[in-house]
Amino acid sequence: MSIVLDTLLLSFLIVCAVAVARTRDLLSAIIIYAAYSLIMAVIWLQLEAPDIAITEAAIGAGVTTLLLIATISKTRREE
Amino acid sequence: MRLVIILFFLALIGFTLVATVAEMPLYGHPENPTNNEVPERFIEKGTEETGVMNIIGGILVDYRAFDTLGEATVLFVAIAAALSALKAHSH
Amino acid sequence: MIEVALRLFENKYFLVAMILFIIGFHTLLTHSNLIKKVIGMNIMDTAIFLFFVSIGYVDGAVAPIIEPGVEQAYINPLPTVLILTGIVVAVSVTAFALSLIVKLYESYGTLDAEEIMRIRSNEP
Amino acid sequence: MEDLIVRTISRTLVPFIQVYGLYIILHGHLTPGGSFSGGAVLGSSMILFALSFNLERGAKKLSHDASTVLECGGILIFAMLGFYGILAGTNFLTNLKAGFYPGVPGEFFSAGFIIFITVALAFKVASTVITLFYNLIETEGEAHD
Amino acid sequence: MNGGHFKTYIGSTLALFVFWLLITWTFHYQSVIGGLVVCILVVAFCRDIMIFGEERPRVTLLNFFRLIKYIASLIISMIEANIDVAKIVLSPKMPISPTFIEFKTNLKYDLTKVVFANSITLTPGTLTVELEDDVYLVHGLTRKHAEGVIDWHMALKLMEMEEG
Repeated sequence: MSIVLDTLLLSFLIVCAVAVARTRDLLSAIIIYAAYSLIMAVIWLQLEAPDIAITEAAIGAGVTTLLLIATISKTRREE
Repeated sequence: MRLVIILFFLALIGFTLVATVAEMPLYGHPENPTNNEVPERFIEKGTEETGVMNIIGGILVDYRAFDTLGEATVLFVAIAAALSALKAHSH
Repeated sequence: MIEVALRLFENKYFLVAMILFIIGFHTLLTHSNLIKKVIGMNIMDTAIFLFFVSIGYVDGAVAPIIEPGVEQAYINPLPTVLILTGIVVAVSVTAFALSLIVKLYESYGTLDAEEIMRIRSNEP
Repeated sequence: MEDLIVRTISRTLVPFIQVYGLYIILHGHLTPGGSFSGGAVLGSSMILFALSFNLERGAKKLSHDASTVLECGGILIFAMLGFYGILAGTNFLTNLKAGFYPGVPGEFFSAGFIIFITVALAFKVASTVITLFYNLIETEGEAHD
Repeated sequence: MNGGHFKTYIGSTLALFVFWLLITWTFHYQSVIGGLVVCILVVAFCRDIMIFGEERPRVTLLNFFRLIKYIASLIISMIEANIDVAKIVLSPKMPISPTFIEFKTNLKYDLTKVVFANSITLTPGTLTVELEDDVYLVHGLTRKHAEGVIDWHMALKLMEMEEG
């Protein structure tokens, strides 16, 4: 059961990483990157590292996304 | 042309990394070389030496507190650099 | 060949970390958009974090939060501590890069790295 | 953004998020969490407050001067607690041997200076997050020219 | 700082303290003291954004039971709407007719207005797009869904709670 869940989560990670690279719209790319960070937080829980899971959910998915969105609100949205 | 060179070197790096993974010790095996006497000592003596239950907090703030102080300095320098870049005059 | 494939599947966390590193590196090198470059750098960061933490994992062990009177195996706490500081350093580097991007956009009016290079080469 | 739904919901939620962030910080020596994650949660709650009202209201709540004080004070408390170790005759940043109150392991007030350092560092991280966000999103043309 | 606001501060501190007890899950005296200090500090910091008496119904025991009844009937109507929407989505013709509708309610307080808007969003098929003063702008998956919102019986329950 755990093997199935791990494989599924890891393949989601790769799909999200490729999708970030392929998306033309910067806002969509940032939202996909936030989803990537959330999947990463679940993987930290699978690896028995709850400290990093909390930190990643707060910093990776929250603060980094906010900073990126603040940047594209100051600049432009199209690539 | 530039793209071809980039892809070639990326493929080279990727092949090297994947070949390294094939030679790595097994994932999650208790006899791995990383699980030596260092983490054992932290887990056995951590509670009595620092008084914490969460060993990670104990290592972060007690055993390696100097490391954390340096890391706080990195945050300080980062915010100073970002502010000086954003508030600089345009000319 | 099958042995190698089985070994790779057994070490799937390491393999995925390497693949993510390559994807991030590719994004960083081939995209000329600066924000895409920053996201690629972040993906490379998380790939290295994943590699480090999965080295410290032990089968059947739990997170190192001591319960008195319970005998059980704990995972290796050292990689977790190193990565915890690494995440915060990564976000500060990202913030600095983004502030530089905002200033670059103010003075050149574009986010494209190659276009900025062209404008700079035309300047006296 | 002046929306009634978002504003009311965030008015209800912000105190709970702050209590949760302080729980993560103060239980850093007992349960998962600690200074970095708790500080990020606290900073995010202030960002939510500023986004759902407006930026001026958030800046009035936690002014730039106050966040500068938090920023420098956090790292200063950290270093001062380290120098107390030298004063007590041991090394820099020594915990229990320097005479901090050890307590009973597993209780709330225990583990010497860990709880003080965690609180100081968490407020530093929170103010870092808030300051970075404000300076990236602030409107142009008021700071210079 | 008048008497009504003081009651709000006490009530908010109690609610936050119950939340603290739920997440720490211990009654050790040190933890309880620390929790009280934390809750008082947070209420002192957020004192100007609390939901005061003029924006919400009065907190009484009767209203508490009415709230439980409201949540129960909300869950029942959510299940009904789920089955309804699943039928629409799974049927091969997809008989949808997306509709925007505007209507007014007689709700007085801000908090009950927001609770009603969120109940509309939580039931599948309807979605509150905007809430401006008294006017709700609701998007429905079909025309029947959108028109069913106007005289929804949940608003009556909320008005009962407002009267105390």
